[in-house]
Parts: sequence; C-alpha cells; structure tokens
Amino acid sequence: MRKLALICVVMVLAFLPPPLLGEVDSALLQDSVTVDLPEPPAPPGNVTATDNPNDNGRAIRVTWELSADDTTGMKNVIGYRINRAEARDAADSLWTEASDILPSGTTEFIHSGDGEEDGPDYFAKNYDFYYRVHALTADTFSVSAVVGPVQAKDNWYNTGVTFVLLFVALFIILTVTFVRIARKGKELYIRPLAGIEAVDEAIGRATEMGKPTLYILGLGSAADIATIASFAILSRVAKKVAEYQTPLLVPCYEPFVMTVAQDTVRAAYMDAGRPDDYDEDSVYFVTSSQFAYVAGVMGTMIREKPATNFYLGMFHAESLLLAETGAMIGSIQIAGTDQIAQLPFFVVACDYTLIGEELYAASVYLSREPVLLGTIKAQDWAKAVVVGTILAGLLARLLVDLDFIKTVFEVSV
Amino acid sequence: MSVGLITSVVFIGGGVLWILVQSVKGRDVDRRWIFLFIGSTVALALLFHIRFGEKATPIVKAAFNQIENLPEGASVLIAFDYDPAMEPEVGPMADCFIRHTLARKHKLFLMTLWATGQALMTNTVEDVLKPEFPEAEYGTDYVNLGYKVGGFGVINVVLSDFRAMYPTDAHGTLLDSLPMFNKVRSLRDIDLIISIGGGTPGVKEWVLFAGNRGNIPIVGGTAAVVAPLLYPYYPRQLVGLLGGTKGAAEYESELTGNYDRFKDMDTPALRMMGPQTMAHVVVMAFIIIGNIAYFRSRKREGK
Amino acid sequence: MATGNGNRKSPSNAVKIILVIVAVVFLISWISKATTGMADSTWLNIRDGFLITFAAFLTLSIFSFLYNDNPFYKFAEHLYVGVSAAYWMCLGFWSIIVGNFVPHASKTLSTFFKVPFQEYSWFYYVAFAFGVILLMRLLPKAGWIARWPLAVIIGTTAGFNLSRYLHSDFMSQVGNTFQPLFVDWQGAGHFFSNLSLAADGQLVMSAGNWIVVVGVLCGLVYFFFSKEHKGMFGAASRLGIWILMITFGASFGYTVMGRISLLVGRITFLFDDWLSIL
Amino acid sequence: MKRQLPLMLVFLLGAFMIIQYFVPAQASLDAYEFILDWMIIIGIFAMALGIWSLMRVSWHKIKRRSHDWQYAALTLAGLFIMVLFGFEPIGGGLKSYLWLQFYEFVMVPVLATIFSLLAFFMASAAYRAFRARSLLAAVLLGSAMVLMFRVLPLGPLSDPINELAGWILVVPNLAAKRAILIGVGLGMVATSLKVILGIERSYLGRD
Repeated sequence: MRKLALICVVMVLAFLPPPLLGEVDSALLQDSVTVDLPEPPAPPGNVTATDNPNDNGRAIRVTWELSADDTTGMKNVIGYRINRAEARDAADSLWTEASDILPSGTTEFIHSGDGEEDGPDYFAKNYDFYYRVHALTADTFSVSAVVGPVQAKDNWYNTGVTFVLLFVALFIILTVTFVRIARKGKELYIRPLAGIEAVDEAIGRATEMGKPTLYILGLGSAADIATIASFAILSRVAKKVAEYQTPLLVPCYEPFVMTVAQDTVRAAYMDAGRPDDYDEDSVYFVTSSQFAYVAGVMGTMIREKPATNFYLGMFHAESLLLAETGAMIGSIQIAGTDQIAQLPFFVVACDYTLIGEELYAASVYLSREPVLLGTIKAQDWAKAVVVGTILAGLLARLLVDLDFIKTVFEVSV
Repeated sequence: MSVGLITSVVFIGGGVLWILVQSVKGRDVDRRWIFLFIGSTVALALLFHIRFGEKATPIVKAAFNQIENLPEGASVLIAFDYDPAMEPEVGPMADCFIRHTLARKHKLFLMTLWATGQALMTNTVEDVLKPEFPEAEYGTDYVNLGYKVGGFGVINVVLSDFRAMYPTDAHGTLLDSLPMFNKVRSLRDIDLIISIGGGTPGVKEWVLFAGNRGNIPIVGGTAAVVAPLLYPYYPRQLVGLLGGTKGAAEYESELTGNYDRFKDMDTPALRMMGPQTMAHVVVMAFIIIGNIAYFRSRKREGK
Repeated sequence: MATGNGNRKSPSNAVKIILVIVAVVFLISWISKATTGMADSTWLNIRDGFLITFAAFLTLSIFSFLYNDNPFYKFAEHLYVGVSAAYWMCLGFWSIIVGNFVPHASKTLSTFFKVPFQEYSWFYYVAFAFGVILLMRLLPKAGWIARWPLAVIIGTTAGFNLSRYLHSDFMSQVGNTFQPLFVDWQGAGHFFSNLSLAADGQLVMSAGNWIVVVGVLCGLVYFFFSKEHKGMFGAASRLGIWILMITFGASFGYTVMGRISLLVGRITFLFDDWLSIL
Repeated sequence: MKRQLPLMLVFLLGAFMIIQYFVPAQASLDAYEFILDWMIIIGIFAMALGIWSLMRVSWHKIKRRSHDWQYAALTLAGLFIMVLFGFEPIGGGLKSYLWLQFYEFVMVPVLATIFSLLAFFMASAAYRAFRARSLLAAVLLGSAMVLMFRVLPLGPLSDPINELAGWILVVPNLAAKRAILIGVGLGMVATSLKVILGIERSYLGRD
C-alpha cells in the first residue's frame, strides 16, 4: 500500500511541469562561463539503474550514494534530480527530467509511468534507457556518471507477497484437512452463540403474535462476504418461517442481492415442503439509495409491525435508524455486521449482536453440517497460528531484537 | 444573562426534571418526549445564539501563549493543509491564528502542501486578513507562498532553503525582492510553525520533518478525528494542539476574551459549540436518568 | 409507540382539517418567499420560493415520523423511494452503459451518445451477453440460466477478496501488532530514573503497547469458536469482550457530536434558508 | 447442469483472481481490469431487475387497491418523472435542469433529514439502552460518558478527561479494532475459500 502511494506521488510529480530550479538550470547552461559561479557539490556516486521488480514493466529503480557534500563536507546539497536519455552520449538537451527534486538524504528513486502510448506518462517496455543523477545546491549542481542501458520488464511473480501465498496455502491445507476429519464423522465442538440460539425463539414469538418477520440483508453487494454469510442465515430463517407459516418480509437495497434472496427464500420454502406459500412479492427491491432505502424500511416497520427483525450483513449509518425504529415498535432484534463502526449501535440498540467474525460463523451454527464445522475448526487453527506468531515475534524482539517476524507481515503491494 | 439563555436553561432544567420524576415513579417516558426534548434543545440553542465561555484547556492555552509570548516581529509560518470537507472544522482555527499573529505584529508566512488548500488560503486572506488588517503590507508583514507539489518532501527542502522550493511567491514575485525574506533563508529561521490540517501531509509530517529535525516549535490545528492520534506528541514535539470544533471554539473564546478589537468578531466554532454542548448535556442526562430509573425499579422488584 | 395506529379507515375529518391547515401554511410560505425573493424576475422568485418551501415541507414531513407514521411521512418516503430508484438507474445507465460499454461496442451509438469511441472489444459483448442472460430470470422456465452471471460476480469477488483481505485486513494488522513492548529502552536504571506519568513518557507509551498486544490476543481468543471458554481461556475471552465494550462505548460517545452537527445543519436550513429568522 | 456450471464458473474465476494477485505483469493487470468492467456492466442489468420488482410490487398494490395504494402510485410517478428527466437530454448526459432541481430540492433535503434523525435516535438509545444491567454494560456506558464529557467546557477538569478520552481512542480502541479486523480478515478468507471450493452454495438456491 505504501509503495502504491509512493508510486502515485511519483506519478503526480512526473506529470507536473517541473518549474523548480528550472530557471537556475537553464541559466547555468546558457552562460556557461561566469566569473562568480559557486563551487558545485561533489557528484552522487555509484549510481545503479535496474528493472523495478514485481511490476508490469513500466518502472526502473535508480539508486545512488549521497554526494560527499550532502550530510558531510559543505553540507549544502538540498536535493537530487534524476535525468534519463535514450543514448549514453546524448546531448544535454536530450536528457529529460525523470523526477522532481528529491529531498537531500534520498538515495533511491523509482521512475515509473504507464502503458498509454500517447499519454504524458508513457514508459516504454523492453527499451534501452540511460540514467544519471544531479546533486543540487541552492544555486548550482553536479552530475553523476551515466549508467545503462537498462530495460523495464514484465514480471510474472510478485516476490513481495510470497508470505501471503504461503498463508493461502496453509489455510487451504488446514481447511481441507479439517473438512476431511469432519466428514469422517468426528464430533466437533462449537461454543454457544447467544444471538443464534435466540433465532428459533424469535421466530416462534412472531408466530404467536401472528406478525411478520423482517429480514434485512444490509447494503452490501451480493458478492460481499457479509452478504453471502447473510444468505446462508436467511435460508435457515426462511425455512423456519415457512414451517411456522408466518409472513416474511425481505426489502432489498441491491438488485442482485434481491435476485439471490428470492432464490434462497423460494428454495427454503421448498425444503420446508410449502412451495405454494412462497409469495414472490415478499422479497422485493426498494431502492439503491441509502437513506431512501432506510426511509422505506422504517415506514414498512411502523406499518407492518414485525415481531422479529434480523439485520445481518453490511451496514453503514442506517444501523441505528433501523435498530431504534425496531425498538420503538417492540420487535425482538438480532443484528450482525462486520462493519466495526456500526457495531456499537447494534450492540446498544438490539437484543443480540453478532460481532464481526461471528456473523460469518453463524450459518455454520444454524446448519451444523460437518463440512462447515470443519472450516470453523480450520479458522480457529489459523487464529491459533496468529496468536502463536504474535507471542513468538514479541519474544524474539525482546530477547534478541529480531525483527524478522515483523518483516514477514510487512509485505509490499 | 440573556433572555434566550434563561429560557433555554429553564426549558432544559424543567424537562430533565420532569423526565426524571416520571422515570423514578416507574412510568415509561414516551420516546416522543425524548425526541421533542433533544430537538428543541438544539433549536433553542441555535435560535438564541447560545454560546458558552469555552475556557481554554491547557493544551489550547499553550498554543495561545506560544503566539502571545513571541517577541514582536517574530516569523510565524501557517500551513493550510486541508480541503473543503475539513473546512468547517479547521477553517475557524485558521482565521483565529491569522488574527492573533497579526495583532501581535508577527511576520506571517502562508503556504500549503495540499492543492485544495490554495483556494481556501486565498479566501482566508481575502475575507479575513485584508479587511481586518488593512495596515498589514504584503511582503513586509505577510507573504503567500502558495502551493507546491511534493508533499512532505517540500518540508525537507524548505528546511534547508525556501528559495530552492519557492523561487517566487504565489503571485510570481521573486522572494529576494520581498523584505520579509531578508532575514529568513530557511525554515530554521522561522520562530513558530502553525500546521492546520487533518490528513497527510499534515501536522504529523510537520512534527517529524520540521519540528524534530529543525528544532522548531509547532502548534497544530486538526480535525477531531485525527486529534487523539496527535495527543502523544504534546507537549514535547507539539507545543499546543487544537482538536476539532471544540478546540477552535476555545481559541476563539481566548481571543475574544483577551483582545478588545476581537470582541465582536465572527465566532463560527463557538456558535457551533452552543448546540453541541447543550445536546451533550441532555444526552448525558438521559443516560443518568435511565440508570436511576433502572436501579429504582430493580430495588422495587427486590422488595 | 404507545398510541395505536390501527384505524385503517379513510381519513377522518380531523386529518382533513390538518391537511388543509398544512397546505395553507405552506402556501403562505411560498407566497411570502416569492414576494421577498432577490432574483431578477418574478417568475424566478416564484420558482425559487416554491423549491425552498417544498424542501422545507419534505424536511418537516420526515421529522414528523418521530411522532408517528402519518400521511406526510408516507408522502415524502414514497416520493423519495421512487425518485431515488430512478436516480440511480439513470446514473448507472449514463456512467456505465454509456460510459463503459458504448465506447467499446459501437461507433454509431458512440456518436449518438456523444462519447468518444475507443475500440471494439469482444470482451464487452460477453459482459453484455451475461447481462442479458441475467434478465432471463423474468422468464419462468429459463430462470436458472440467470445464475451464470451471478456465478461470475461471486466467483470473481471471492477470489479477489481472498488474497487482498488476507493481505490488508489480516497480515498487515498482525504485522502492526509487533510494537516494542519497552519503548525506547535504555536499561532499567534509565527507566526508573525517568519514571513519569506524562502521555509521551516511557512508562505510559510502553504500558499502552502492552495493553494493545494483550487486547489483541484476548480479542482473538474471544473469537475462538471451537474451544470451550473456560478457565484461563475463558478469562482471556472475557477480557477480550471487555476491551470490545470499552471501544463500542467510546465509538458511541464519540459519534454523538457528528450526529448533532447533522441536526444543527437541518435546523439551520429551516430557520435560516426557509424562515430567515437566524 | 443447472448448478454444476455456475459452481465451475465460480471456481475458475475465483482461482484466476487469486493467482492474478501474485502476478504483476501487464497481461494480468489487463485481465483484471476487464473483469472488473464486466462486473460493473453485468451489475447494471441487475438494476433493471430491481426496478422491475419495485414496479411490480407497486402495481400489485394499486391493482388490488390495497391499503395506502395511493402512495404506491406516488412512488411510480416519482420513478417515471425522474427517469423522464434522466433521459430527456439524450446525448448530453445528466445535465437536465429539472433532473438537477429534483436532486437538489427533493433528494438532498430528505436524505439530510433522515440522516439527522440519528441525533434523535442517539438520544432515545441513550435513555433506553444505556443501563448498567451488568458490569459489561457499565463499562460500555462509562467509556461513552467519558467521550461525551470531553465536549463540555469543564475548565480544569477538561484536560485529564481529554487525555483519558484520547487514550481510550488510541489504546483499547486500537486493540479491539485490530482483533476484530484480524478475525474478520480470517473469516473473509475462510468464506471466500468455501465459496470458491463450492462448500458454501446457499446463494445458488436449489433445483
């Protein structure tokens, strides 16, 4: 992420015309011999230019050693600037500025661009370039030796994220292993979750009161993990509702979510053996505008007075609006979201709240399918690995000042 | 004591008392009373322009004193590192700082590291500086350096030389022709940096790249969201900090209280804090009343 | 709500009277706005007066929900739902169909919609085809085929989320937890001789880091599903939920200010823009 | 066939997106951008289904003359008028005068007002729900109070409260958010994996 930001900054810098010191530069070039020309600083040494790794072949990394007058010597170097040309012995006018002024103390610059051939940032792939570095003082500059040729190349594996790859592998192995164990019929324990245990009771209450059950899937898209978890819960809730023969209301914010929810609910009614009770209009679209949706749902609540409200999925500022309206009409409310900012409002205003990961696990609780239980077990093991890693990392840092483990997690983008 | 304040206090006091009595008696207060009550609290505060003498907390007072105690003619740099979205929160701070520094006859250097800050800075100069301080002369008393690309890199460069980054000011005048720059070559010649902003680069970057390296005192003004992250820098790396509307209001109140010429100045932050304070008092009163009622009812059930 | 809303009959006389009163009030407001307007022409004043009055009417209609459901709220709600649905649909059409698809699909259409034509790409026709398949849902027999586009979206996002969340939400959060437990450690002597409760002192900073680490670990323990929360494990889990609750309370308290600002904004609109009494 | 093909699509595309993440080359980036464009274009067709559902439900209400059917008609009227404005300037994009007026004088005031209802609901939640029923509830209440106190002008008390509030926001807040984020991150990975491997398939319905 940081690197991405850096690249963005660099690209912005490259995009803008470089007015700084431009005057000084050209003035120096024109009046090549003036009497009181200040003494130039020592040039930057040991310049290297290599293909920037782990990218799409549109960047070259330039490094150099600080001018002897940067932090030592005359100490008057205020910064560096990178120049690029297409030939080693190109005339000064053919060298283009590859960077803005980089602050003193800098020893690395990544010159990057994009693949748009007519664009201002075009950066040719597989093409020979030459680089040199200027050390600048307030009124003069010096030039390093030229390096090159160097080419920017496509890379086919991002070495910066190897540890992500390893963790993906570890996680797949854990999941597959525990799913196998679970399939063999081994009993796997899961701790009780209050919100889930209340589901049956809540729907039962709606039945007794002869009032509908309201299920809100949140503002997420059909592909958001919170929404997918919510579909799984909806499928169980709809089945119970069908068995108890109470009405179900599912107003939707996202059209795609609506289509999936319709399929899910219809299938649940079939499973319950009551396909004819399914009302096509019970799962409906309201609007894709956040507060208009909320206004609609609030209106529905106060008119239909559902006995039980489920808010499971992704929520934003509307969380408290829904939960307080629900409390106003005296519904039992079960909420769950992975949006940290909204959890406080659900916790305060609802009867039960599934916090973050609990929402994802809830469908497993409701179905108790061994395969899904296996995935929960795998998740817990991954968590144990994390706890172990944190402890080990801190210990290592305390004892031998090892920063290795920290660097593992600081993968680059 | 204005009529408005008395009306509001009577209203709020009476309302809270009534809800308290109802709750203690074990009656459920209909939430519509709660709604009506919080709504009218805010409405009354707005209607009667209620403000509270926000007494400056030490962290804001420290910022105020820093400017107050600089010798006359000191060089102060104000960085406008924010965008229109943050303007309601930090804009009032910028106005205050400009008023205060110019009233103390300090030399003012204005600059921004945000492209969006340029227009806001110009607005502040046109709306506050020029009309209120017609005697301040451009180039002698204040200068507008404008915006330069480069983020915190700009700080690095001006730490060693202003002219390297700013051959000219925002209007294209050569720095050398401005009297203010006779004595000032780099950031190290500045006596105080005031950084106003809520993002990156912002207060934190000024602290890390200018304050720490150049040993220059820094006062920060920032959005409420960011303020907690900056508290740890006070008092060593930040000599004072204004957090959000609240901090701005405290500074406004300090300024109006200490300077006669600012008695009637516009105080948007203080105006905003009136309804805020009253609403917070009411919400907290609700929490307390709710708990009193709860414990009463538990006691009753216990019997 | 305490009072019932059960009377689902036609509007009673009282309701009719209220409706008339409200209509008269807003009519007066419109007229006074129109006559005091600052615009150049009378027509503009009449129009602007209407728009401001209507906006104020909608604002008050929404506020009336706080009392109970009522015709005004229903009016504002239903109007808003319809208008906003159309708003998003048109926005989607112009920005996506016209903005993304047309420039890659047809020169004629590009000219028609006045967007610069980019280049033909069969890829975009495939996307379009998937979109059309999605509409097959409306046919009772072919509904199942609509799952293909759904599969495209869900599969892609699942793969996308997997590695990216692993990176940003998971690995970098774990990595950030490796803070030094003894900030700026220069030996026990230095530590004790400089002991202070200052916010940026060694003691407070170190203690903060300890609490963060312990908090993260206990929080994680709370999220263990397949182990009974008993004994030491249970204690850690309880500490975890404590820290969660402190945070939730703090977030709630912190947000009050922002929400009050919103209300201030609306009331300022009513008092200032509409009634001009501030 | 009805379920197999979609499941295969999910697997293939999911696997592709995972691999894509590790390949920085241009071809991989291009494919990635194409697929994102695909999703957006497909998504807009879903919008048509949504509008269809809205019209259908409203129409049923009107046809059956069910309670409040007049309001359903209002929704449809709003919808059609806005669509009309939205397509009036064919070729010009969304610059229609009436479109902008509807946005500014219908949508914005209602949106802002509904958002501001939160101020009322915060107050009622404070009265109703912030009760110290247990130690845990008391902790929640206490930290909320500390954060609210920081707004009041309390003179000399302000500074310690500010510091405490700042500390809560920086230290326990950070710990809790991080714990939740790590859990959520893992849960996301696990659920994504379940989806890609076809273990979680409730979103596909049955038959």
